[in-house]
Amino acid sequence: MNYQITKDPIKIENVVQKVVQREAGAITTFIGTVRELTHGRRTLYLEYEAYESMALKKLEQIGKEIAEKWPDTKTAITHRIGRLEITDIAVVIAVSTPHRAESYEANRYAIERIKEIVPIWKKEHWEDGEEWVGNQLGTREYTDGKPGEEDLHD
Amino acid sequence: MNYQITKDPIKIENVVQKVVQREAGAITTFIGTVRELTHGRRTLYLEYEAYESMALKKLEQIGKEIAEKWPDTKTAITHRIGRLEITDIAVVIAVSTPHRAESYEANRYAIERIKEIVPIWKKEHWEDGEEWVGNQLGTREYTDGKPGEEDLHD
Amino acid sequence: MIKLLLFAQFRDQIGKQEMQFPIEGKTVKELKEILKESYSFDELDSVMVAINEEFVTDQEIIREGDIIALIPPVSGG
Amino acid sequence: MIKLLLFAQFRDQIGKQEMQFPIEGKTVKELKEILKESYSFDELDSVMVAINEEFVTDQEIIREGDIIALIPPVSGG
Repeated sequence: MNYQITKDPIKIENVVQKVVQREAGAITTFIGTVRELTHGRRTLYLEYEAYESMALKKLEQIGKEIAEKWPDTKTAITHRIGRLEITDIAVVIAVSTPHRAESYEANRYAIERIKEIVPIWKKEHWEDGEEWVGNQLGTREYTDGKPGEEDLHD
Repeated sequence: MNYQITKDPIKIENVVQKVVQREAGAITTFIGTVRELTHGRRTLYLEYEAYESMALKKLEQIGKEIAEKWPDTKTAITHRIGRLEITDIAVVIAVSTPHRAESYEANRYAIERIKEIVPIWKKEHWEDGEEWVGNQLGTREYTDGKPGEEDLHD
Repeated sequence: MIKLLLFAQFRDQIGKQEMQFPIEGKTVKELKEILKESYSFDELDSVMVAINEEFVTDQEIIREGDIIALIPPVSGG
Repeated sequence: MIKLLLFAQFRDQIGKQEMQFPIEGKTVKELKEILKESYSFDELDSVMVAINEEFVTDQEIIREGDIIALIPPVSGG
């Protein structure tokens, strides 16, 4: 149960608890919260939707990729769906590693991959409209239909 | 109260709560836990001690350094002292920024600086002895008596 | 028959979560063309397709019983 | 008189948290020499000194009322 999609508020401690190891001294978390202003436009609230069964598979895949790249790493990810208000937590990623440098790198890798391959979408609601947010990494096509690791970037 | 030295267990949510911003979508945390094995030697428990008033000043200084380097950043740090058991949380660093790349960088900066300039010490207790742990960044002298930012490294 | 799952803007546009199609034997590329013509789905170029919860290429051949999903650019996190 | 605060291995070695010294007017370097001779403090080369909660150099002159702290290599985090 290290990977979860939930409609309920996320408790950071619960996600962190899943990666605590006696052998690991460093845990990093990434906490994605709902921001009020994006490119100067005021968001009222967000709605997240997921293709749940596939999203879980993809989160697990990310965990496996991390374990291969950074041995002795443990990863846990919980993503919330449904309606979220400003400052609500949308996602918590926890990564534990024996050494801290790797923990930051592996955690960063996880959030970038989520934004690439996990079928979760958000709809922004503003005062004057609403819209499903497209690929925030910039518009581009996957020439073979699949996002690859080489697509990873800032 | 964004910077704290405490004898009590640290609640991650409390530290994160201090940096939540309506304008910031990314929060990273670093959670330092007590590791059982260090260089193959089994730790039974640790004792942390601080020069509290100065440690608080230095934590605040780190927060200011971060705010200068990465604008619109909020930082909170809580360090526990006293006796800690394996897997107990020794430190929680929370950093919020508008964009995630900076959040990882700023957070990493905080933990490196803590290991440089904050007067907190740990004593490792093993089955066959105990010892105050020296500079884990490697033995070196500060030629002018002060650790500078240029001393930052992995 | 195959089942086509719709999410986000596609679900909003069609007004339902899933559709049924008799398109066994066709490729994903052919499915996309059908969708463009019959349902005026735009932006299909930036859309990924998953069959049975795995991303596939346009060349993939659709089989009886497959569960297909249109995956518009994701925006989780 | 100035107050000298001891932490970690120095507190363990001397068995107390603080000491008093009549060393106004001397430099931090001179204080370190006194400590080496009179209390057989080793490893003072890798030790930083803080006066009134700020790190100072060996050249700093100690003033009446200063609170001095020996800061052995830190190991927080």
